[in-house]
Amino acid sequence: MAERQSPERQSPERQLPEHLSPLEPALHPGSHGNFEHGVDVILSETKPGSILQLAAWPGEEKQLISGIRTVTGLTLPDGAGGGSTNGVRSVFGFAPGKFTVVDEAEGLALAFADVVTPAIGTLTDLSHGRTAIRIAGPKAEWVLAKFFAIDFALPAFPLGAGRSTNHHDIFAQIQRTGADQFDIYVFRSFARSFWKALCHASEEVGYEVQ
Amino acid sequence: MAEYSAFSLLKNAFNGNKDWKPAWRKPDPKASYDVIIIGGGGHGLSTAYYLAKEHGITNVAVLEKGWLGSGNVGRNTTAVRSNYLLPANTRFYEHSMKLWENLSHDLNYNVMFSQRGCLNLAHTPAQLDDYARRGNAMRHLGVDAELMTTAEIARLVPTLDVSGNARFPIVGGLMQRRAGTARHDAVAWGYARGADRRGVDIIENCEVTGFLRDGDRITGVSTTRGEIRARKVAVAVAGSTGQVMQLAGIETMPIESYVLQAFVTESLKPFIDTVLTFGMGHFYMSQSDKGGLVYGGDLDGYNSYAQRGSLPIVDEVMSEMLALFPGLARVRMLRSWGGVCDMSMDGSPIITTGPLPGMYLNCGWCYGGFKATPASGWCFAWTIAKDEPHDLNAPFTLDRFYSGLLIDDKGQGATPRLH
Amino acid sequence: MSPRRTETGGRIDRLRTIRFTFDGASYTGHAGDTLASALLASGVTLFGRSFKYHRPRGLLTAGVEEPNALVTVLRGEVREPNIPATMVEIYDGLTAVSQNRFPSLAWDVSAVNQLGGKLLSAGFYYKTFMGPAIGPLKGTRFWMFCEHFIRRAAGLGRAGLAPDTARYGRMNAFCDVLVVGSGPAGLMAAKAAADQGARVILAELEPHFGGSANWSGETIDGMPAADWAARTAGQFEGHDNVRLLPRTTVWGYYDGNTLAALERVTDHKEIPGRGEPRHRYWAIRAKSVVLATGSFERPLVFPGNDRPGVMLAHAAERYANEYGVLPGERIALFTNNDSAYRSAVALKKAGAAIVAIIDVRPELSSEMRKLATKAEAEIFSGHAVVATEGGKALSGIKLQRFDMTSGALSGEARSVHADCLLMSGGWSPTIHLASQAGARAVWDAARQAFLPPKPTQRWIGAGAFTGSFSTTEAIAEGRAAGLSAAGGTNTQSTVPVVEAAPGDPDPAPVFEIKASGKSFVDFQHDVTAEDVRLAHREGFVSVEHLKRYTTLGMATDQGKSSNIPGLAIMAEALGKPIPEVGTTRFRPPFTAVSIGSLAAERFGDLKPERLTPMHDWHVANGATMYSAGLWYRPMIYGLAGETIEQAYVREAKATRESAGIVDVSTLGKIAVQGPDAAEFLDRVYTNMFSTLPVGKARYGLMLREDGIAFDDGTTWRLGEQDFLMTTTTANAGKVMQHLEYFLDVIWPELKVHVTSVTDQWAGAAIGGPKARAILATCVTGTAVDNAALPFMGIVHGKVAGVPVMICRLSFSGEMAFEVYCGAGYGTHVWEALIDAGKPFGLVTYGLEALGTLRIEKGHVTGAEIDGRTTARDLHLDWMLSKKKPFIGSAMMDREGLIAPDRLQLVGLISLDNRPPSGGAHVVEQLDEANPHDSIGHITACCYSPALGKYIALALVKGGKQRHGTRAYVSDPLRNRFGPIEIVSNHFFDPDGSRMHG
Amino acid sequence: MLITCPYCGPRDVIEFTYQGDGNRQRPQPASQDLDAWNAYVYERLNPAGDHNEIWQHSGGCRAHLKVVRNTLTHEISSAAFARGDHKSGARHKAEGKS
Repeated sequence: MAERQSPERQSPERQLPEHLSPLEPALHPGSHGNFEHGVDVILSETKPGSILQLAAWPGEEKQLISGIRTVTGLTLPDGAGGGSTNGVRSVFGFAPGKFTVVDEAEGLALAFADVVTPAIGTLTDLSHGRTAIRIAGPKAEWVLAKFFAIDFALPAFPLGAGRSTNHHDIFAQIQRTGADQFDIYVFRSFARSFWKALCHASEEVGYEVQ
Repeated sequence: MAEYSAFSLLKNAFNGNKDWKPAWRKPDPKASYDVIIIGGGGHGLSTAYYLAKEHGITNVAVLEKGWLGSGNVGRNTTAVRSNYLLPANTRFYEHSMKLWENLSHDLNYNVMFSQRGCLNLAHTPAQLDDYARRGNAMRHLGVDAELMTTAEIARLVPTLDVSGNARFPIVGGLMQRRAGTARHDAVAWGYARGADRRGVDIIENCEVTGFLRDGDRITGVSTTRGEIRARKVAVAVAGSTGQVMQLAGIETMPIESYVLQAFVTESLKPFIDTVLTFGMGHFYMSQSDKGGLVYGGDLDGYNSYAQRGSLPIVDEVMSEMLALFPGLARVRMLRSWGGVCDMSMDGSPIITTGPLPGMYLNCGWCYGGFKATPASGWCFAWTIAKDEPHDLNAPFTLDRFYSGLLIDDKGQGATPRLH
Repeated sequence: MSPRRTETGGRIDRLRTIRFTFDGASYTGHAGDTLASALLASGVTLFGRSFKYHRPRGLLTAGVEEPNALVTVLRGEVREPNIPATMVEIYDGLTAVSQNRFPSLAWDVSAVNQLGGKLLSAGFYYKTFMGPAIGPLKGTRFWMFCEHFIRRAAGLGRAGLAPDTARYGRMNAFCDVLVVGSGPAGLMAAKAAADQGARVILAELEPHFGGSANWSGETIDGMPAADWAARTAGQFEGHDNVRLLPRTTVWGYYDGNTLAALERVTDHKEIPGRGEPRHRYWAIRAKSVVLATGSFERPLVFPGNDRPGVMLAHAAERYANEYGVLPGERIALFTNNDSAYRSAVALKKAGAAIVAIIDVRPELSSEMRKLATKAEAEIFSGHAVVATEGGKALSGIKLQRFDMTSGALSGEARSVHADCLLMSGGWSPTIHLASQAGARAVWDAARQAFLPPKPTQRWIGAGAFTGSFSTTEAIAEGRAAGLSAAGGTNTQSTVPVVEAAPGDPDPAPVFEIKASGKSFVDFQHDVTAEDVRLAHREGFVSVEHLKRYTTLGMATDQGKSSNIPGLAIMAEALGKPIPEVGTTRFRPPFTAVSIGSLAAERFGDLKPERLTPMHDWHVANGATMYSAGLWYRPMIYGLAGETIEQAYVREAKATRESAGIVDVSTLGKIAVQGPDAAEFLDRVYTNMFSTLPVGKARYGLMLREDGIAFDDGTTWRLGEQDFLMTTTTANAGKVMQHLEYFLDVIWPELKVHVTSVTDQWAGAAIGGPKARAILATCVTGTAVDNAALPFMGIVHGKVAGVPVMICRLSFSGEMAFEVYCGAGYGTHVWEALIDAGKPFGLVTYGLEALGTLRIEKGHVTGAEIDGRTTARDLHLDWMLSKKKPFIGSAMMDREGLIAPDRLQLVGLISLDNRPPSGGAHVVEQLDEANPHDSIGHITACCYSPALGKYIALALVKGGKQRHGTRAYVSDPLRNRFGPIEIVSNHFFDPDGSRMHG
Repeated sequence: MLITCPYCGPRDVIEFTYQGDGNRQRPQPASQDLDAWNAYVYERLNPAGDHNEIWQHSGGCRAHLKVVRNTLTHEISSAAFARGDHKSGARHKAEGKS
């Protein structure tokens, strides 16, 4: 699991209060479930400062991808659902011409303001609207497979790649950020319910909340 | 043919049951009839029965492409009710209910109609108000309906989770006591036997392959068993409506066919006495006399003629079932099946003359056709016999979709999968 | 030593003794035993009672197809009914009870039903119980009276009332090759596919891999077949690309090669692990499937074939070879095929005396004669069993000479003393999954069986499933199927060599011996050969009619053993070949599936809870939460001792007098962005949005294509190409899909992106005469006066350091503002607003007060926009632009949508000062005893603090013409009747002076 | 049932919303031809066999797809983006049989 770095706060909103996590009352650090036999997954909330959706008009995808590289330094591999991460920033495609860009720091929207021009596409700030949950460990695929009908095996879901999927009413974007690590972006209003379900599903393998 | 009774049963038992005769004949089709009814399901058979009984028209053939009752009359979850919101539907289904109440005697066949009640559970005060609107609408048309409190519901269905802890707690319900269940196959067999006893020819394994025409006018049908002429040709083929109408050159209809799945558990000792529906989903359930819990949920949400369902609906239905009855987790689903529903554009049926001269059309039953069986046949027979609809089916026209005189009980518009 | 336990043999662990109870009596068995094998070893012969006649029944089989020995397994108060004893693995403390008997299994009073056997023939209930046609018992009464007793007598086990505390899990799996069944064919298929590097799942419904290899007594590659199977399965352990699923029944074959399987994870454990699910439901998406599901042995139909002690031949072989249990000491066999001879040899070897082999065939091969000699059994070829003797256990059988061609019996009946009779009526391939996948089975006259159809999905068959009953064939077919399923063409691996007893796979076409006495076809449902013939006499001749009329094949075993004999008897009666009678299509599930497993993780957690950013604040501050769709919203913030009405009246009153604040975060919010955004909004809304200036909001109405009202809300223009649309809470998802559909499918040329931003924003609506003053004290960075923030204006500022967006709009009719901020700051801003409001008497209000304020104003919500009403019905026709077409404009003026007698929105005032209720109807003439002629119904009602009256909104026929007239509320359901006045829906401040300020 | 989304690959039907008959032709927005509107809103081919239909991958990329699916067998013979200009995002070709 990537060490939480303290990024340079380039945001002009430093004086702002901290975002209140929707998970707070349901987040209980420590080991739970069947952990006597070892902890097989680690659950955490990553609390990125910025979560953006960038969407290109048809034909402008390449422009947008190059803009993303300029701002974040991340290169998007070819193809649908491609993505990459450097531990601080992450980006992945989740729909035709559409990308999710995540930064530990706040204020990424400002950085994109001049890059995503109306001619290229649109930018939508979802920093408050999505909650980022990380699941890591040897049983991460096993636990996620309980919820989502997608293939989590590495060849089918390569490192850096993103997927849009759902678990009944809960829509999720998932990025593989490690060989056995996934970041899940869910709608904030559903986050606590999903978190509880994720903990419940992890009991079988033993889990730790960080 | 022998009357069925306890006495005939006893007499035959002493004869080793050697003297029972076929419940209906297996005649070959004649060259012509007064009326041909396409479709040997519940509605086709009841139409034949009431043509003979109410209108004295007995020179009638019912044509069934497979085995009699192989469509939805043999695939439904057997609920009978008249708890509709809109007057056109309520009146029609209440007429059906009254026919049901005397059907076993009428047919001399025990269709096992059992008025064990139908309870719609409400989970929020707003939903209870919504049900009150429907219940009051029924009461203003002389149909029985009552609201039940949670405590009353707990006494009636002690197996139900009425604790306030449920995700969707039960706050009350709408009850129609006269609603209930019937033995679905018996309805088809009883109508078949009743029609047969009045001279109607029931012809199985006879598929219609085309229509005979004189100009615009329909004058008969060609079938896998030859051409058959008739003054009047009535179509009552539910899920196959589009296919049969295309044989008559009518390419499109305000109908889409969808699969509805149904399920039954292994036999259990009595668990629930009433028919029950869940208000926060599509789940409904009753228990058969044999002991199986019979239940279902939402349509499979896409056009299909496959009589085969999909897995997500299975999961959804079972999840809703356990939300109401957490004690059933260890009970097992024994069998599932699918029926093809003729979903209309406003969720209400079509019983009409036309659309071509010499033709009569009965369709659009959505997933509610079983309970309509008596009234559907009764009204359709009237329409065929008199060449005009009865007051009860006058609103169920084909052109209401154009005029905007819709009968949209669910308020979902022209999205059939949502009705 | 148990009376029937052999000295050696079987896979049970004789060193481990397990203690359990059955019907309250204590028993022991060994690890590896099933409940059936352990009880059989203890000398138990009586396992259950049949459905209709309550006849005593023993074990018929050793596997999933068991129709007789159904038990209920108890875990404390939690009951699991109708489980075949053959599928229950014993564990210490297992508690099982028999079913469908009273007072006990041995003495069941309902066995008296047998006396009425002829009366209770197939379909008898259709012919009686109608009752009198006149008098007090007419109609449905008499039937319902009888039915009450019928229902109590019917049913098998009892369902539990105690909630199941176990958990259930679901797993989505993907693989290249799913192998169903792990007999020699399945094992070879899995091995061949795995060797190609394919991702393989191997599912086996028994606890051990190997299938028939576990009991066949054959030799594979020079070792006992069971050892070969264990070694082969063992080789898969540790292979990353192979997942082994024992105790896993693949029960459904759905579209797109999606298969459903049930893994029984902890049923065999005394105490499950922490968090471990009892059952795991696997949804497997397989690129290809190898069906190696084997076959079922069929019983023969003859009088007394249901007596405890009569069993399928291979089942006895399994009990002996797999569990070390002899089902009898003096065993006779009755067969129409060669496979029973192998069983005879196996049982002889295990220590039983084989007293007779009765074979319907007149001529036997020399190989079979040799096997019989080996079993030291006397052969009665050209004979048949015509009766069985004994009470609750078999004591002997009677045979007679039998002519296979005519079915005639001749000669003296001869008695043979035996305590166990094994029957073999041939084998039926287990084609259920292939049939579920969508095709019709094919009759094979030689095998006398339905063989799998041509695949309609991507599966390959192997082994007995295909009618290849020998292990040598199974191994070859399995290997080829695995290779092909994995897309391989050749493999280095060698083909194992099998040493097995010889045998002709084709049985004689004999299914029934006609002699006097009840001959059972469907054991559980008590359907006899005579019942089938009765169905024939009454014209129920198609296979579906046969099934439905007699209930043949409808029991918990779903006809696994009875289908073919039943068909054969009908075919004979009809004088037609079997395939012309037809076969029923198999439906899921293959075996019954626990409902808990299908609900899986949603058991106890049906739907997620959707929470606003301020949810915890509401709960902490005394709100009563209301479940609205998936959301939870405050209904009231009640004070101690307040009723709901007192609370909402207080909240609404305070709002009108000073100010109130309500959480509106649940409103749907959609970002509509792009150069064509304004044009797009002009098309989806009935009114104009392209004329809306930046920094202003407008109320909009949407119709469906058919002209019916769909949704309403305000849309804010935040930039030239940037709009924030709000929708009702209930319709947020539907509106989003509606917009996406038009952009993607109808108008792809429009450059517009729509994104759900509902969760991005926390929203608080603050309204009332003092609302502006409150904002003035806490908002920085912008003025909020009339000039800076006119009605429908939007400004940006800060509250408590947090950027906010404020729009001056009103649902309450007061001077009101919606304050939006990032959801993560929602509680922070909410608390700051409340602090700022304290000196002004600001109250928090919930949905009830929100509803009260909107009813007073006559605003519509989902109760009025109910999918049947038009803009005109709701007096929103002023919003229908005539300058442009919009969705629904072409169809909204159809005859039926403009009829004068349509339900229209009105206001009602209660004239008896009592509350009406939502859902009450409105009538012109009050008739409490016999309510009739409803002219409409109430959609919402409240006590109006502003008017000091109970008021309501209603949809009433021709409503607008009725303003000022008197009518009655008629609510028979709640026994509430009384006078009302029909008025305009705009009760309060109709010219909007308060909100315009 | 699996539908091969051109962007997301083969996905379970649970992720999709059926948006009905894809043969329907919406009249021009300003059209006053009520018969054409009625046909668009209410009339369906409802074939027993191959059916052109629209599905939204609502539980995935949210794109709308034109799907040809057999209503008798549920076999899907093609699935493509409803809008023609998404080609650049396409990764998965419908595999013919799903």
